[in-house]
Amino acid sequence: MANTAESYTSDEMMTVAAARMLKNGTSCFVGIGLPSAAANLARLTHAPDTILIYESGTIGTKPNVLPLSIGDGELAETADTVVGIVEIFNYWLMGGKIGLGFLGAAQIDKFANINSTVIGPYGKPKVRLPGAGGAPAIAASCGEVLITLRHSPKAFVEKIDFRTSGGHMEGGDSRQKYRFPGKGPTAVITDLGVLTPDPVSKELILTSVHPGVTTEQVVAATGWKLQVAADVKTTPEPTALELQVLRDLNERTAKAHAGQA
Amino acid sequence: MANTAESYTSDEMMTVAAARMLKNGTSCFVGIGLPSAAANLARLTHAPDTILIYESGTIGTKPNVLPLSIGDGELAETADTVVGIVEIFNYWLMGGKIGLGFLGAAQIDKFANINSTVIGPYGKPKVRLPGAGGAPAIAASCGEVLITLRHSPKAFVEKIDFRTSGGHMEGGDSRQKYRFPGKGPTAVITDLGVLTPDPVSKELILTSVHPGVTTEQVVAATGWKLQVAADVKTTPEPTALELQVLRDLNERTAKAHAGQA
Amino acid sequence: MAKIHSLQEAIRENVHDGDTVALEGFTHLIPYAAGHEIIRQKRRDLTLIRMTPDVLYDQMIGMGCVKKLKFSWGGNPGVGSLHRLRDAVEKAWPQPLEIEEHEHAGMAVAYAAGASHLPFGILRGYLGTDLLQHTTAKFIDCPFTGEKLAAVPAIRPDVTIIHAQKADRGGNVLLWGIVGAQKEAIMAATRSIVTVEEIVDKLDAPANSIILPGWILSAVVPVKHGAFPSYAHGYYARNNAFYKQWDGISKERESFLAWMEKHVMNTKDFDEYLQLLGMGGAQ
Amino acid sequence: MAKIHSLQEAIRENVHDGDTVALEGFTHLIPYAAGHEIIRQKRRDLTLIRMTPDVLYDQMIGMGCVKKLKFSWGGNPGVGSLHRLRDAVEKAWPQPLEIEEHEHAGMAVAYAAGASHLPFGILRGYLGTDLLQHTTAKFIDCPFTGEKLAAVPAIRPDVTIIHAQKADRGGNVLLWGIVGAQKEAIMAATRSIVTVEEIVDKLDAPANSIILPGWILSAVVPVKHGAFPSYAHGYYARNNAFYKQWDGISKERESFLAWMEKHVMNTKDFDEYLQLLGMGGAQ
Repeated sequence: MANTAESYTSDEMMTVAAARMLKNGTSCFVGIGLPSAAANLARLTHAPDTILIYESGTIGTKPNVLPLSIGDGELAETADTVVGIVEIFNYWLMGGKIGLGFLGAAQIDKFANINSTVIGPYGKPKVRLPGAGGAPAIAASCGEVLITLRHSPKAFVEKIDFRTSGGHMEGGDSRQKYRFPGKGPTAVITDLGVLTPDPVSKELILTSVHPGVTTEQVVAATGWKLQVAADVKTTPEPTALELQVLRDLNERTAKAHAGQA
Repeated sequence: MANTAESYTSDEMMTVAAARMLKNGTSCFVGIGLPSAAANLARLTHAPDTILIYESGTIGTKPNVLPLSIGDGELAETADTVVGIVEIFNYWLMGGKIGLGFLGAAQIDKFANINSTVIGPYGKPKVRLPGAGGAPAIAASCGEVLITLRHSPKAFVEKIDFRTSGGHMEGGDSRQKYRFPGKGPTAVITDLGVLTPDPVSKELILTSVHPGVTTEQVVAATGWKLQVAADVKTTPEPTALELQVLRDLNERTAKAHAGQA
Repeated sequence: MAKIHSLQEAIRENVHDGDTVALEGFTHLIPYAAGHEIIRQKRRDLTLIRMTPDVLYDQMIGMGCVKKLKFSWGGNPGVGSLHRLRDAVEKAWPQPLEIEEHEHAGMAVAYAAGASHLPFGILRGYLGTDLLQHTTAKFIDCPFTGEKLAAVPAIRPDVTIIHAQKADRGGNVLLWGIVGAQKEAIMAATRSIVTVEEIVDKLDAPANSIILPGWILSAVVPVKHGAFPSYAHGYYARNNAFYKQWDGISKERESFLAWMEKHVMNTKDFDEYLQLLGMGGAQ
Repeated sequence: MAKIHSLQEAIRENVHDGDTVALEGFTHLIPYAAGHEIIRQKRRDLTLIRMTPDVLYDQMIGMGCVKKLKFSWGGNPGVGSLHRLRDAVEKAWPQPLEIEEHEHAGMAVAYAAGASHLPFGILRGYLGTDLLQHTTAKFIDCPFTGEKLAAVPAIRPDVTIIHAQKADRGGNVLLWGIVGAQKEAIMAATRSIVTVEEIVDKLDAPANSIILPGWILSAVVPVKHGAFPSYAHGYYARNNAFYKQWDGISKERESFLAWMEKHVMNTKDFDEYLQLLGMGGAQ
């Protein structure tokens, strides 16, 4: 990581940090938005053989611009193969073929359980969110799961309003009793830092802060009493190459999505 | 049926009589052998819009020669669409899309239950037959079922050695308790005549004999005490056209199957 | 064999007040033209089913066609909320909206069970989520391993409507690209309507293409550009800009109603609607 | 990514004595070359699975590779019995053969369950048949309607082997025509081998083709004419005459053994076997 760039946004740092988590050659089930940006950045930088799979049934897709929706034509055109929804969920996702699931969330708790359904009571919601989609199956079935979302006390809460997808459940070995095939979330990447579950308690611990961010800032942006690792690291800054690839990707994307109507 | 031919075999009469049972435009799930010959004869004569479906997943197939196997390339090449085995059984056959099933058999009993599994005891068979294949699902799920096989006391038996597929089960309304979606066998077409189930007892009754065949002959060729309809009819002879189309089909078929190796 | 119909006639004959209707499509091939015609014909008390209700269902809900929604992800993809859906759920406008909520995997399995004429489908799902309190899934025990599995009741719509690329004159339909649960939804339904970009003499489909034979369909309707602002792979791209604009149009009840009045209620068909939007290419 | 292997190596590494092996194919694309190599390498105590065991399984059974057979239709299609299968079942030659018998619908559902990592699949089947006494299916109650449905345990082969038309250099496989349960069998297996007619630079597959990505496969092996006397759609036709000849070859133990010795055991590979049969076109 020799060349660091002059300046970058916290969103860029988040996307770069998330992208770095992908090992080359992994089969990766990707949610739309931040996960999709990070997964494609990885594919365009250090992980060219990553197999990206979207729940629209597009397998081994290599989009040139980021999809706005989970089913943009770009995903189908650049895929190795496109299968139906029944097949992608039964044979591929729940069938145990996917190494890594990459999710976003509206709320997350200290055991990395996530809410993407509703803020407030279900019957009388303050904000009605889109709902589960493929997230519960991704969280249960992929070999491991990464989660990426922006840090704030409203997002990182003591108690999520609705458990859409299971992370480490009630902590400790409680996930085991659900007999989920996958081992659950292994990291949460935010615009402030990286949280990873304690090997025993499974509570999320701040293990890395992004450059210029203090641990106090992250604690303040977290709605529960966030534990901080003894040896908390500083995330390496985005390289010039990472930033350039990401910015090019975002620029191509903005142009493509504005170009119609 | 103006033009009758000079002479024809009992197998030809059987195939022609079976073919006539197909209504034009019916979706028909076809077994290999006699059913396949009859169904294609129907398609090439009075029922050009019949939709032939083989369990190999070939839907709307229009073979120019009879397939030797259920999965000959000819079936795929002339089909409207070819789907996988899981789909053909789940969505099409058991999914209730098929009007008529057309089966062969090694043994049949008076309630049109059929055996295509084993002659003699299962554990110590005298003859080991190929087994069930798609027959149980065809017999259970198609709107109605036709069965065609050659008449003999060994084939038409008081008690079949193995019930491979359910017809009218123990007779009467006993089929209903199995909750099979289809109404079961509506005719059995042999080389001697046609048997149809009594509307109430569901026992097979001889309702038509082929030309030159006596009711006594059919009774003698049946292993149970065969009931004969009061107004037993004589099957109209094959027309010259029916015979010509059938013979052309058989000739093309023989030539095609001999042409290799 | 499926009759080639006009859209007005196909909707009139096959979609009735109170019906359970699936207008399926997974981002791609959303049957907008058919949905607009349902709005124009003022169908009421519909139960709508779709894995991913998006702008079309937002329009149908806002126009008062819908009593209940069964779904697994409802949003304007990549843009945000569906304001009319939220208004119905949060404020019962224009009427209360009952919702039955699932996860995608459960909906997919339920469609497959419907197509297979089975009463339910099974999956490892729902477990450990709060969806369990708001859905129709139950649990069963595996007779071999004792494991607990979710069972979801089959989806059997009164009518399924999809959009596809083309059909031949016998009403055989060919679709390709991202195909979602459309085949299952069609095969699970009592009646079915397929709108297509064009009617051709011969489908010229490659081996193992996704074809819906005419004899399993109730009606086939040619509607050029009938998936706009969604897309038809090989014909036109997704109009992502329209999806973004919808956020503004639909935010307030008044602007929504004015837009629908002008663009849907006061146009005689989808073609006139497209012309109004300046989509001359649809002619 | 699937490594491009030699057939000898692929069988040696992936098929072990005592394994449960599915060599799938529904008349079309039967993996004869792979089956012959298993015979040559003298694998023993295999549990073979296939919906439609035909001449290849007859050969493997007669050569003593097989302990158990799980199937739903066993015959020489359009010709008659499999004499070696019958001899094993009826006279325990060359050794007893345990059989587990199903109906096609049950096998299909069991493969789909295996591919989906579910412990079982459900169907309306087996009911009212004597298969029930000889199979592994059980019955469960629908939690919604109370209806009784058959449950069949999932098929999870140690290794699945299929033949396909082509693969690219990354080991991505394309197949078409009658495709049976091959995709499910591959996805249900722990390991998998695909023999292909040819390796190409680019698959050039139409949309929604049946593609098995290289990363889910253990080995991809080019074997020209590798399905003979079955066929490869687009490459060569089914050799129905050979299937008819097999009836005579296999009727007696002596003629069977002599044929296998000469054609399989004394040839070094499938290519030499084809040459011996005068199939020069396979070069």
